[in-house]
Amino acid sequence: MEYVYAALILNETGEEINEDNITGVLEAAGVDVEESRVKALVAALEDVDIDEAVAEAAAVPAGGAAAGG
Amino acid sequence: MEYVYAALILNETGEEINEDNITGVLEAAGVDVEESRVKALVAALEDVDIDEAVAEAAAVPAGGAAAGG
Amino acid sequence: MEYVYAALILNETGEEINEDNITGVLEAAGVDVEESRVKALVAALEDVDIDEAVAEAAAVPAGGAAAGG
Amino acid sequence: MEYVYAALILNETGEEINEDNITGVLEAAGVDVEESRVKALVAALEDVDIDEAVAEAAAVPAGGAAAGG
Amino acid sequence: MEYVYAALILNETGEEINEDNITGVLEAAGVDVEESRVKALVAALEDVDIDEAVAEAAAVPAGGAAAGG
Amino acid sequence: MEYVYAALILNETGEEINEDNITGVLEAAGVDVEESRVKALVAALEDVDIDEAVAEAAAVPAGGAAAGG
Amino acid sequence: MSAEAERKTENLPEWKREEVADLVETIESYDSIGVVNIAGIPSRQLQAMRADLWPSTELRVSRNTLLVRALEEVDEGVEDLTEHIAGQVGLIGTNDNPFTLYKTLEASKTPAPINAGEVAPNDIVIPEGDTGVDPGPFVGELQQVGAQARIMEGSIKVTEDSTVLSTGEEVSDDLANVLSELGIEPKEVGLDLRAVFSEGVMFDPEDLDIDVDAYRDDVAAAAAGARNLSVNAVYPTAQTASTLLAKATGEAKSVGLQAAIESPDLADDLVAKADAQVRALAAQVDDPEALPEGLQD
Repeated sequence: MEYVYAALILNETGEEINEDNITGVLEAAGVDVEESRVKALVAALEDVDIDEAVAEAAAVPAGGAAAGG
Repeated sequence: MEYVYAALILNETGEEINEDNITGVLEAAGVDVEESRVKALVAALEDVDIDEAVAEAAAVPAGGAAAGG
Repeated sequence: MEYVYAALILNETGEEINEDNITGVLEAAGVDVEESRVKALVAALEDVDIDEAVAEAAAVPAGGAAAGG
Repeated sequence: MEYVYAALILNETGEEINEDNITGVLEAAGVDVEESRVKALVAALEDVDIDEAVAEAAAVPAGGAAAGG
Repeated sequence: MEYVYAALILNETGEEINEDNITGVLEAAGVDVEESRVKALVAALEDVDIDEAVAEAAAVPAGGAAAGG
Repeated sequence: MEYVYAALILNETGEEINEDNITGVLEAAGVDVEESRVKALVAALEDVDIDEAVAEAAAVPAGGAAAGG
Repeated sequence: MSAEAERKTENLPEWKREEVADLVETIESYDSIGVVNIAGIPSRQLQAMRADLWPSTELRVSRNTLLVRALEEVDEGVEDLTEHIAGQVGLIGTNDNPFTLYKTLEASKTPAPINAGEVAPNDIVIPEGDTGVDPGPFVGELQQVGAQARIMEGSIKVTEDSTVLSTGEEVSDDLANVLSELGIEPKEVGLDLRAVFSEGVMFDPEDLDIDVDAYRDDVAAAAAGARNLSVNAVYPTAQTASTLLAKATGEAKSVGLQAAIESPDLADDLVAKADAQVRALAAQVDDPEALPEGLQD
């Protein structure tokens, strides 16, 4: 999940979610970064409305959502 | 929330959640880091089982819950 | 509700929930403290397991509603 | 949670929710106050409509869902 | 309903729920007590676990349904 | 809760909800009455329309929360 | 360049040598090189696709032997792509992320009709629904090819999704006619990526086919987890401050109700609670004589 967290930090700070930035954040956290995972994440997030996904998460408690589903 | 995400990355990688590490991760993401927020985070997380706290659904105000219904 | 909050602060810090302490907290917050309410509060809380009551509140709110969805 | 309780007391009494006031309330309760946590709380509450947040909570029954479970 | 409240008071104080006690409480409240109702109530409550019945009800919130919807 | 029950008995019988009457009912039930709680209760109920509060609560079916869950 | 590859190139005629050299230059100028299947794409459509991809992505078509030579000449791992050089293929070069390349190519695919004699690239399904065709012999043709069809309310309807041909089977004349009549275009025509070699790593299409929904779920889960941590560890953020306030309020209310604290803020709830309790208890009393009229069943 650390790759996703890294993307979310960039999203909050308004920095571009690209390979360099994600790799930079993860390396600063001591992660042995896998380039292909970063590439896949960046490509996948291109089609994800991150703010919307985050807002939805906020509306439903993480644990509770499971019960509702 | 970026401070929390930074702590979560460190938690996943097994790095210590201390001021230096959090600051490092955030700076790599281009955040203009506020020392007091980092300190507060480290203090808040001191006695917390992070994995448990992440998994446990937090209370959401009634308004939010409505969205879940 | 400020009287109850004062009791909850004392409960968290492990200080005794007695009239002096509650009055002290409330006065620090600029409350014009009514002695009888403080007395009533202390009396009411005497036989209550505060931590349990707090935990029950946490168990509730949004989770329940989400489950309804 | 004591920091949040302190903010709520101040909100009820109409006092300003600033660092000094929160620290004062907490110290009166014997809390070993961490400045950074006070700062973080005040910052987080800056754009929050406290009365609204409280009102939402009031709409959710204390202990309500327990019955549902 | 005052007859049932009287029983609840006795239940909380640990006093026996018998005709004399219920009549006493009601008379103190200015009720013109009907002996047959007291008798019937005492008999009816003999096999009821009052604490359980009360605990279940306590969980039902005032205005709680809104949250569930 | 016995203090509240006492007030409700008085409400049903149409007697005034004042300190003397509540104390009288409770003492008849063998309660070791605390004056401060009686005072606080009377004060708290001053602005409450009890019948309305009851009616609102009644609007929520017992087990209303269960329906949501 | 390997000695073997060099020897082979030396024996080529001049124009082929130039073509290989040009291909090598292309291969070396991109971070990612892929092999795409271009079978069945009309040349005009291929030109349009090439134009659409440019300039982020370059498509090169040449003789397969020359493509193989060029890949072998560059070496460095990219020669492993030669196993995918068969049939009608092209080389594709891009500095885009290979996952993005795959996505772009998939998105550019367009549906096309399938002809009799062609092999089904995927299961062919005639979907449930009104065909819009008036009652007539067509219902028999549908049934003939294996679709569940009948006449209902004045037109021919397919009553359930019907798989009329499985992947790899040959399309019959009858089926081609039926599909054409219905306007079903079961083929996806476009550049079909067979493999990509990107910065030292070989990717199959399966590796590149990312599940965007799963990533979206991960984002939501990560955000929810962070919220949970923020609230549960009482580290207030702008996003969670109101939740913490609500939680604290709920806690105070819970304590207040359980302890029956005589607070004006709780008076309503305490009265309601007492009323609920008395009703709950009354509900356990089955002797109507014991209850006031309002509560007797």
